Amino acid sequence: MTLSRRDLLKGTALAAGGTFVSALGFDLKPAYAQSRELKISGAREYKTVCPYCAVGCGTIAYVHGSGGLNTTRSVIHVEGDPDSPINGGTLCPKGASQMQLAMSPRLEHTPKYRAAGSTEWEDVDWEWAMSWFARKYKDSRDATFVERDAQGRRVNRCEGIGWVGSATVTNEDAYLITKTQRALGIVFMDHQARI
Amino acid sequence: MSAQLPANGLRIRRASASATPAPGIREGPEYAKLVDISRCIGCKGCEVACKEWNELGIEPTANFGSYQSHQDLGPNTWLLMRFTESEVDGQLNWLIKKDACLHCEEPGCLLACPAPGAIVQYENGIVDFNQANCIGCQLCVSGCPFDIPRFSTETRKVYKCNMCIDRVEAGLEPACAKTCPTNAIAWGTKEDMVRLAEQKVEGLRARGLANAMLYDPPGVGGTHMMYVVPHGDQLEQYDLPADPTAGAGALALLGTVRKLGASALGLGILAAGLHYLGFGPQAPEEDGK
Amino acid sequence: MAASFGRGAMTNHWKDIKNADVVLVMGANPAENHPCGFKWALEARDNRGAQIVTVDPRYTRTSTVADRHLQIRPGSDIAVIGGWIHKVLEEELYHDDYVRLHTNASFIVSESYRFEDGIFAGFDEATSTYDRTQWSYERGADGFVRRDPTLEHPRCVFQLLRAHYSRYTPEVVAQIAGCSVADFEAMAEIVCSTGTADRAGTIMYAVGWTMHTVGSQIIRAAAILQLLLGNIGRPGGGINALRGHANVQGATDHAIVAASLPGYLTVPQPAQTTLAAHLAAYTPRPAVAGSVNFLSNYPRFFNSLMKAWFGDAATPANNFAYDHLGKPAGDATWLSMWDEAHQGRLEGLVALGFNTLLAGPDVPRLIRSMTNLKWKVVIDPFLHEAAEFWNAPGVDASQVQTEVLYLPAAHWIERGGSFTNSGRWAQWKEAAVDVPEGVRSDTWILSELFWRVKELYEDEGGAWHEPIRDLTWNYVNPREPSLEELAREINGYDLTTGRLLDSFAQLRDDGTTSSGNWIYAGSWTEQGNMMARRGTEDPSGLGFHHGWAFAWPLNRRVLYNRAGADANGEPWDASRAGIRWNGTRWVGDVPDFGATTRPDAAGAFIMTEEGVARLFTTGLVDGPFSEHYEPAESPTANILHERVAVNPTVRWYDGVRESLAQSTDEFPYAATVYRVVEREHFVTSHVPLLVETMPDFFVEVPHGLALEKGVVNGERVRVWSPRGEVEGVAIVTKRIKPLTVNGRTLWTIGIPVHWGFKGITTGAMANSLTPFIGDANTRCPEFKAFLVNMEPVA
Amino acid sequence: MKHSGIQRFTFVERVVHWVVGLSFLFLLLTGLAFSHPRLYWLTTFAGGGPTARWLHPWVGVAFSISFVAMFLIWLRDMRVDADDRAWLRAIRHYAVHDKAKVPPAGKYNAGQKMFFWTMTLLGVAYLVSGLPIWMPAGILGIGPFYGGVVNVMRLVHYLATIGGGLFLIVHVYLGTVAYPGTIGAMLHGRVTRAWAKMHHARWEG
Repeated sequence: MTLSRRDLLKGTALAAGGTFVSALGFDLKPAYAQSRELKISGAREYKTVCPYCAVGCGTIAYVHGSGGLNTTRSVIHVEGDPDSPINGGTLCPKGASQMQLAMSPRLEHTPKYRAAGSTEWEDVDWEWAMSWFARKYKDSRDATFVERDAQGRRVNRCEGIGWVGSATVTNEDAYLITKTQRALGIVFMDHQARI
Repeated sequence: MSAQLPANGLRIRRASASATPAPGIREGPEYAKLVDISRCIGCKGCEVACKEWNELGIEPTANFGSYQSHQDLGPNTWLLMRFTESEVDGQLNWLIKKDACLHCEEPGCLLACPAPGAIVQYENGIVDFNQANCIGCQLCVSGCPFDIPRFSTETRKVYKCNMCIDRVEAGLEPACAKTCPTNAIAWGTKEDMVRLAEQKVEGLRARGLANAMLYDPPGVGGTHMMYVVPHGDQLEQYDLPADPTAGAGALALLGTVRKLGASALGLGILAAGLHYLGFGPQAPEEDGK
Repeated sequence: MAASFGRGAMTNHWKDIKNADVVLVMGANPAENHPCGFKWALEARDNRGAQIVTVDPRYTRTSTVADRHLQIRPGSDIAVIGGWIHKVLEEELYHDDYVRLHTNASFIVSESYRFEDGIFAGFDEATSTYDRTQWSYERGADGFVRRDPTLEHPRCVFQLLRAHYSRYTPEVVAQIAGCSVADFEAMAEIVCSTGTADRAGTIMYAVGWTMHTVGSQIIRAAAILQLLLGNIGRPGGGINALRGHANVQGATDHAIVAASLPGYLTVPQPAQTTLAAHLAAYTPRPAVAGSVNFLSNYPRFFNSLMKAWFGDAATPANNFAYDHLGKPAGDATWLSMWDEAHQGRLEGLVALGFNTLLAGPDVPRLIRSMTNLKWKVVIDPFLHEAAEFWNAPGVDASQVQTEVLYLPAAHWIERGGSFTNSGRWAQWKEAAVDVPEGVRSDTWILSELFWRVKELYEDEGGAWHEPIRDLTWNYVNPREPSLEELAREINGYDLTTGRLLDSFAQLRDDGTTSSGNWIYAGSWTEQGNMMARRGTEDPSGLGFHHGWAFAWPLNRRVLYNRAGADANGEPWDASRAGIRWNGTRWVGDVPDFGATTRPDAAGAFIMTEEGVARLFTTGLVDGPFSEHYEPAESPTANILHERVAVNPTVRWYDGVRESLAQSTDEFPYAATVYRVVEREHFVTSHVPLLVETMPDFFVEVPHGLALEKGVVNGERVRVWSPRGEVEGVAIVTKRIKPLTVNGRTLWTIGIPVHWGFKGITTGAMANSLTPFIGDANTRCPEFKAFLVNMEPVA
Repeated sequence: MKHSGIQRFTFVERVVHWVVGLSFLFLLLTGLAFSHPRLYWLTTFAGGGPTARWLHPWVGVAFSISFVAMFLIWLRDMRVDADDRAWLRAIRHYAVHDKAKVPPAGKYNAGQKMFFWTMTLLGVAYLVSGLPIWMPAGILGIGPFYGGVVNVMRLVHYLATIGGGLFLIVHVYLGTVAYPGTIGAMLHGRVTRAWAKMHHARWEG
């Protein structure tokens, strides 16, 4: 069949009318449009502690990625752990911006070396870096080690190397620092308790 | 569809530029945020939490002789801690106010908005901007008695605090309320918050702050972010209008006349038609015919 | 605090502050630096009607929510606290029962003790040290200290205390501190109001106290005050040291410090040539009958540490490998270390998680010292100023011969392990994400360094390296021990059964037990990781939360809690019972006392040989009582004793005297440095949101001074000291008032420390201004009181 | 092809008039769209809400410029004289086509002149009230206008719009169906002599 011009007009008018009606006023029908997803709804939760001051606020890191072999997890949000009797879920501005610290693009990923008199860094690999480190450490230790002091007392100390830090590492690493450095005879040691 | 609705499942009480009423079939509690200024230390935890949760971009700042971060709210700064030093009778006070949308019961922004569905108010009292519908006219800014919404010249849309509607919908409190280290921001039903506020005001008065008050201005039908103000006699210093109103003055008049204006034009056309019918055209007699 | 109570840590904990009636914030700005902990002070205010008061050179963000603020001059803290002690004694506001029962008020001091013209007995001009035996107690024939329970003996501690502080009248204090007598007294009314059984007051302090040449003595003064008011050992009481970094407490507990070994054991001294000599020096004998004298267990703790470190190589026969430990020649803390570098004696420095440049003091001097190093290794997640000191403004890199290695380390979010907060709660955390490609954990770097050095010694031999050979290393992956393995090693084992210990009570001195840190014994038992507990119950409502994490020692939440109860074991205030004697045992918090020891069987302070807390102590090098000395750089004379203006026992490093302001004409303004809440030292300069909220270096200038000098709010000012200068935006404020110090007007200028030449925004280094001098006891630098000049930048 | 009749409007006049007229129409319709939700559908013809909001002030600029041009071109002809006052007194006769009682008009009758002057005033009102609404953040160091200024200006703008709209209806009605032959003057510029004689007897075109 063929449509008469008149039919066509009618159809157009109907269609236009529909548009017209819905455009006329604001139609509240789709008030139950699909929900805006809570951005952390699918994230994994890890209970951690704020890295800044010593209040020790409990925090929850919301992590994107299942941790499967092919994924790299990333923190998408951090907020206070409401269970913590210390902070009850609250966080100060530093705590509230932890996500940016955790995922900072300003974090470094390569060891760097700056030679004497140089004006710039050069990237080095870990193998080179650690063997350089150990070499310097041993040479200075050997050069400055005092087994007996002027009065002949056994003191077994390394006078030429200082170790500082850190009040930002875990207890376990702090312990490992003390354990290894004391064993190596280091006596100049300090962290941010004083500073 | 001309009006793209905010994508969430909350019941809408009213929408900007809406000619039809809300369906009104679901009922839920009305929520409110209570900011107890007497407990606020101005740490900006809320300011940062707001930006972090809502993923708002950085609006670069420069210290302008204040602890305050930005000089003003911005399209990416929905919450700003404002710092003012006041000295009354030798008594120094460092007034710190969390400046953000108060979520008026009678939202001036919504009343001023010409774009259908660009501003909605949910049944829980939260006033939300839906940028998909926003036409960028900024009339909401002028309609707001608290000068809150901010226009982005980049997106040509207006933005403000949405009370973390995504969190609220999921049963969580807004990010600022969650994070506040000193519990200066409380969150709950409006009823509970008013009750809590009354207790707090009483406590402050007992502590010698005779002018302590609850700021829940009736001129805008009350707000869904209320303040407990320890120095109620210094509202001006806090930049809190003493008696804000929504849609008053020119806006109210406009609201009335705009119902007549279009009709007047219709009547004009009608009158022209009637005139034609009554008097017909007046054509010159053609020469030489 | 160790000198007063026996342990140097926050006596109570964060949530406990809600139990206070008066919260004195002094030498701290917790609203700014510990906001989430400060909430508990506000809880006390709003739920108990507690008063919060601040005493500070500035009206701070803490002051905004306080009931009263008293502005004092930087460095006048002891005068102010001394004034309160004076008031408490003169007006008999002290908690009489408490003072008699729980302090050494009744102890009689030997005749040699004296205090004249600012100097205590036993001072040796040549070495600037005291012979502290001159301050000892008078002992009876039984060897125990003589006591006068009536507190009337002229040489009993109580009377000496009264005499000592009799000079601290309100008028004198006001002159020193620069405040008005009325303001001082109004504050004193509040602070001294808790000397009753039904009231408890707490003090929150931080580096605002420690960072002075008299830092330890400020805390001592506070301890004296709190003991007089009976506020130690009680919920809602105490002296709470608010630590600055996430794990300052833990790093101190685990002794990344010069003078101690894990658990506050002491680093052996050269004179202690044998283990026996060492143990004898630190194993106290009871001063009175019935003193628990818990540190008599020192040998058990020390020997168990040596077993943890050297295992089978530590035996009774070889003095538990005592020779394996280095004995330092003298002070080896921060300032002394940099002094060594300054003198060219230090060859290398390793800085792990520590911005050693911005930390100060006297950054220009630090840079000179750093360039003297042969090498420096910086281990940190971010490449910061200390790694690039050769790139600092004004430094010609080509002239710096120091080789520098930077190693990118994993940071907290990528690692498990535990942090110990200020309240001594060790909380285990989970690793949220993996250590990224190219980055190594601190654990890996530490063990790799150790292994490589060890291998070099195996290959080449060299200086004495038996300890390296003997160090225990029983880890599944020797190149990267797990944090869990380390945590268990810290807790300690019964070496006979191989079982984890439950408590340090199980430690032995015969080599049958090991513990890497005795105060953490009980943190990881056979029942599992106690630090990872997340129980939320709080049956008492006082906020102990014994099921949450692990608090050292032995999960005790309030230290010295025996002192929170009277002679019969009844709590001073039944509504805030820390522990209570039920006739057979103590109930409530984990008792800081024998669980079944009768209340009258021993003194409450088990960590002191006196069994009581010390109003008078020989524990500090600079005096048994706190005395007001001026800061090294002071705007005024010491009106108490003009001849001895500054703490006579401070160590003057080379060239420091010359680096101080010589006159107040040249440097007329008092200055102090501090942090702001939006920043945490230096790492936050890499966090965009925090830089946005506090973008630029600034200088707080008092309103009146700004008018005088033509400084405009928001415009730039230059501030300089003899050491260096800074330039930044002026915040002109009415929050700092002029002071009247000894009749002269004094202005105070405030300077935040967070900026450097790296980061999203850069700014002046505040510590370019600060003096290179420290506390006589701790060598904590005097960041908090120095002199500057200032002018607007044209 | 040569048109018959007499030239009433030059090419330039016609172009300017239509720029003014069409921009005004656009402004009226989009303005109405923003004035009431039931008229929001009108934005559809302007490319939707955001586009309409964006275009409206720019079209307003075009309107203002062309209006100024029109104003300058016609200013001389629009002087009101004694004859015009007489004409105005007889306006009710004009309204009912009682031509005999209406004094003869020149090139423009007094009604047209009134329309011109009213539109001039409204044009100023549109511009003055429109600018703050357009750029509430301020312009050339003046402002910001947020709040009361914008709201009052919005009211002014709206009332001016309704006024202008009503005049437009009269103008279009008279120019088209009421007086056949008029529209030609604005299309090709010419009118018939008869038309001129009838409507503008004193016009010496």
